[in-house]
Amino acid sequence: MNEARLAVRSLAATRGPATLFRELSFELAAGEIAAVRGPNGSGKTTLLRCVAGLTRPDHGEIQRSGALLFSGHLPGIKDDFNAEENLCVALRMRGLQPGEAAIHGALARVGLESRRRVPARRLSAGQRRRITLARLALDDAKLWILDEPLAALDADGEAVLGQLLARHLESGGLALVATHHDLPLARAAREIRLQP
Amino acid sequence: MEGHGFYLAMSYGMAAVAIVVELVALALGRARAWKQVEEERSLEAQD
Amino acid sequence: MNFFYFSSPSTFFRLAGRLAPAFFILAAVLAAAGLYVGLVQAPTDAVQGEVYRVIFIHVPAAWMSMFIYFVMACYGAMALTFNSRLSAMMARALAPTGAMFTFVALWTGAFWGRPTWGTYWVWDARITSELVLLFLYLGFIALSNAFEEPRRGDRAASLLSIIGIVNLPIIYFSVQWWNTLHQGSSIKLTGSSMHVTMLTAMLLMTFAAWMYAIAASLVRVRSVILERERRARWVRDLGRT
Amino acid sequence: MSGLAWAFSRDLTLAWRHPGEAMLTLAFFVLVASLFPLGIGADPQLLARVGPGVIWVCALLAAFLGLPSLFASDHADGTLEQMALSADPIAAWVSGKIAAHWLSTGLPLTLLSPLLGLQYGLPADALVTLGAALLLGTPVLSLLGAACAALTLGARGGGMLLALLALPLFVPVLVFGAGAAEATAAGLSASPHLSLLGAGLLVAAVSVPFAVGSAIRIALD
Repeated sequence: MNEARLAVRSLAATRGPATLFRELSFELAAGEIAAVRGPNGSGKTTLLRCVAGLTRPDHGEIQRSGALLFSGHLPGIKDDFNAEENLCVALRMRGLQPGEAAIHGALARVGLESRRRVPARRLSAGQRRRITLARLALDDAKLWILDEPLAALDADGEAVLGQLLARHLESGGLALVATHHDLPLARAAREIRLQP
Repeated sequence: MEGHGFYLAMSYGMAAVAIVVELVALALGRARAWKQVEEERSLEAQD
Repeated sequence: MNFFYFSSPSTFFRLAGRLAPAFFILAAVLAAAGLYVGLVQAPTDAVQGEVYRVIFIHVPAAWMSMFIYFVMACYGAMALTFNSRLSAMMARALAPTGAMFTFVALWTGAFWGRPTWGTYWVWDARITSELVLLFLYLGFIALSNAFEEPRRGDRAASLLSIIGIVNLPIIYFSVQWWNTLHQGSSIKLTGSSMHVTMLTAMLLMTFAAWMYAIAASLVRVRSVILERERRARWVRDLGRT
Repeated sequence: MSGLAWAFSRDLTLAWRHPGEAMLTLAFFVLVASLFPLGIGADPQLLARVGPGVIWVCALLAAFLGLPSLFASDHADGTLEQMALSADPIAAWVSGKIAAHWLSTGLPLTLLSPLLGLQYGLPADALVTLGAALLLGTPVLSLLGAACAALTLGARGGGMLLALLALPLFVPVLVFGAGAAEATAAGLSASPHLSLLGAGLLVAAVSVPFAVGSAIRIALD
């Protein structure tokens, strides 16, 4: 199984006339996690969207191997679907066919077991965030790109995220996380600092 | 075939009006652009 | 000097600055010659008398309206494939001039229709397609200004112009089909043999319109470049030109 | 093709969850179609003559009204970018979405059109042609409309801008669609119109999803 890898070379992006970042290069080998830090408006989200392939950078090159999982500001959840349906659709989109048991197991792990039939519209922000956590438990993407994953999560939500991240990294996965908080991980993450 | 001068006048007249209107619009656009550049310069001068 | 040398906004800004006046003068000269030949030298038409002289404005305007949309679609395609900001700005600069020519074509068509067919608005295939073309232009202009981020408007409008250029012949064909179905074919312009002076007047006016279109869009693209690059260093060092 | 499958079933389930929207499109279609007699008078000859054209324009406007529901809510809640990052090509799942959209807007309009045709006193064979023309035409409206809806994602001016972009592109569909029913009503054969509509549908079905895909990529940029 070839090693999962992410290579970013002299990346540059602008927002309108202002330049967000220039000549940004870094590499992530298997099992590595990088935390993107910087004040609001310094281009953290733009960097993550460039790496995910959503935004086209003005300059620079990104090499990814394998599939990726992107969790941005927007929840990526349909209000008309309940937690279970949202999870099923998200995984089917990634070409995965998880069984009933796996879905229930993941929802139980993130504490949504009792509310899996409730339309997402009636779930709280924290509970909706947990649907994404359930996706992290089931998705086999090698590269995780998470934008403020700790937002709206309570204490044990953070603990679950920490376990999922740890397991993902041990299995040779990569993670690029934009966050203001400390990551609930035993080992320190590499820092990518963006100036205002 | 008399009286066709009116239609000729209206056609050529409108064409002329259209071009004049566009030239005025171009001039206004230019002025607005330079004004924005001046604003940017004055902003730059402050900080 | 690589291919993209002129495509950097600052160099193109200066180039356009020098070229625009030249094209304006050329347009004026050609137009003067065309009008002289068309209005003075060309003989009175046997069938329509004097009013046929409207074609010296109507046909060049109609032709330019279609040609400019085609050029816009080409710039749009370049903007999307090469991600070149300047092409998108050029397309944006051409649109108002194209819309103006379309309006002039419609207006002169109406004022030519009145004496020849008896009504101002004729549901003639060409004029109806011209009206649809005007909506395509307005759609392009509206879409390119519908976003906060100008570059987003550029890309969306560029794609729209490509979709538009592909649909334009289909629209023309369908309107042509629809027109022959309902009303029989209208008077063919080129039916009566064109006197040589008419032809030269027509060509002179067409080239005049072409030069004018280039000049106008060069001036407009300079304004667009200034607005987009107002924070750039090269703009701040510019004296007012 | 799996992209087409999950997108189609997803959107169809969503449409079933709140059928009100599809009902609104139908209600609009019937309402506008019944305004015309009030406007132009109830003379049977006149109504029969303008019937096909009026019904087609109303169907076109109703189909147009259904367009925002295609991408707007997915764009707002972030599922559109998740789809763009899915394993399947963008044109595949876009086609699935457009097919589901057509099923919940275009097809009901087509099935309802004979009723309105009766209201306008169209002969039976004209009703059949009207239905056939709408069956072939409404998918093309959904396809072209989807491209314009994707272009206007996140744009100021919403509905009006979408109308300015989409309606000119609808002209050929209207010309051949209305022309088909008129031809039958006038005793001529409608096959040229229908075959052109069918050709238009095939070409659009194969090419427009790619345009919609690049419009979405631009919207998500």
